Amino acid sequence: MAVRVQTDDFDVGAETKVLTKGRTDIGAVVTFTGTVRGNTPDTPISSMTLEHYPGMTETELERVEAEAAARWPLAASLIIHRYGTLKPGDNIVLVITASAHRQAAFQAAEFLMDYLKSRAPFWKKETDDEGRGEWVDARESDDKAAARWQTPSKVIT
Amino acid sequence: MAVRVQTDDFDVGAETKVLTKGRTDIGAVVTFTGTVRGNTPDTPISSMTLEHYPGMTETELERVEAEAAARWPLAASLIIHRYGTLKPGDNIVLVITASAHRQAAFQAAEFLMDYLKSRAPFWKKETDDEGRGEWVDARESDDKAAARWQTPSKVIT
Amino acid sequence: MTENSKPIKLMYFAWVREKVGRAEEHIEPPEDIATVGDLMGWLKGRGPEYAAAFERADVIRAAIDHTHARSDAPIASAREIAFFPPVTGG
Amino acid sequence: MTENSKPIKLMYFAWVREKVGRAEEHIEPPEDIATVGDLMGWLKGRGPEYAAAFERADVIRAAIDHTHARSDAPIASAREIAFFPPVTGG
Repeated sequence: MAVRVQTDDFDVGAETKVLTKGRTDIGAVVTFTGTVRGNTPDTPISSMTLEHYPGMTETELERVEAEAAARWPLAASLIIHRYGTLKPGDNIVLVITASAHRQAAFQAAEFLMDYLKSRAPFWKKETDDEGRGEWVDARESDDKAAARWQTPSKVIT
Repeated sequence: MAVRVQTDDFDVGAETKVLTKGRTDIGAVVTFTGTVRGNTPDTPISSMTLEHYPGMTETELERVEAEAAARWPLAASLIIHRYGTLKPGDNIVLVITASAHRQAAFQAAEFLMDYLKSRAPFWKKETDDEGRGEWVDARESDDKAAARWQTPSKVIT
Repeated sequence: MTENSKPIKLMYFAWVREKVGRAEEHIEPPEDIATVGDLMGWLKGRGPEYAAAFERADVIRAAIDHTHARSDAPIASAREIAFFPPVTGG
Repeated sequence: MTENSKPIKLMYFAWVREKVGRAEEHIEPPEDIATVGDLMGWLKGRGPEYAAAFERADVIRAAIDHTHARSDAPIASAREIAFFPPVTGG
């Protein structure tokens, strides 16, 4: 169980090794890596800048991770999210889940991604190849993806 | 799109790098690693031997991979399955799926695992700490997991 | 100054920050500003940059002391309130 | 020898292999053995090791020339037929 918010890149292989080293109770490890798309005819993006809300980001990611651990029998988990300016092909986010069985690992990883996409305070600004910056709009499909887990979100009302 | 059946170990980080190197059309990479559990009170397994059907194994894995590529817009995929004698903690199987969007990558990886578990001709024999070997029984839950994709399997009737 | 009118730290992110023209500030809203929604309405009246930032108030999200908060959430005990567009991380 | 009775390569895996006591063999079944199911029935009569291996014939799976085949699949054109327990890889 760990959460890291950083500008540095991460190494999915190294992080997986650290998480599973010496463990024989793990049967399944799922990793999700989100990367910057761009520089293609469809998406002429030359860079992406991620802004976040220090303090709240860590709180929300820890909450999301604790929620996953409460719902599935996880042996280990990790969330790393980068911020700052990234280029096409660069890593953005890493989620790793480890469990005795594959269904728990898969579901927890999907949940973590859906949930952090709808709750973690990050905002992406894309800069195109002519230097024009534009904030990325939230996708309704991401809210729907989070809603399918039907969990009461922590919200002040 | 590649399939490998081997006794050697694999490195999830290195394989991911090879698959995604220089690509800026990929937004999501999912990896699944299956490992040998054992040497715990619940599962006093000291080793596991995987037998397979050379020739048919490759054919089935390629078929499974092609089926996934037909169902989801995958930018890249990889299946590695080991055979031979393995110890608790050792890697057994690696599946990597890469796509522009995370849902496709997640679903394709789950599909590949469910499908290869019900079709790829591998058989596990567990050896306990007293040297007794026993063939692992197929789990009904694995057939159910494969059935949820509701795809007509390639079967001679 | 009554207890209700102690200064609150406001933080702005993404295009809300760009439109307001600052990342944070301390404010002392009037006592009748009871909720997040009230506060957005009050901020709108503070100048054209605020009016522009909070024009689409329905899409702006808020957090009170690092926790997501709805428009009807009370702000009486808040130390820090943040306003931002829907999140787009991951 | 008629065309139907050309030798077929049989392969056995996992506990089917262990019970039969060999990994592969070539056989020439009689002409009235038309399906995978027929073949399992015929093999059962070849000796106690085959009887033990195919005792639970309903759980044994088969493949014809590297493709999964049901019990009612015809074997007329088969070059290689494999018998094995339900797979447990992954």
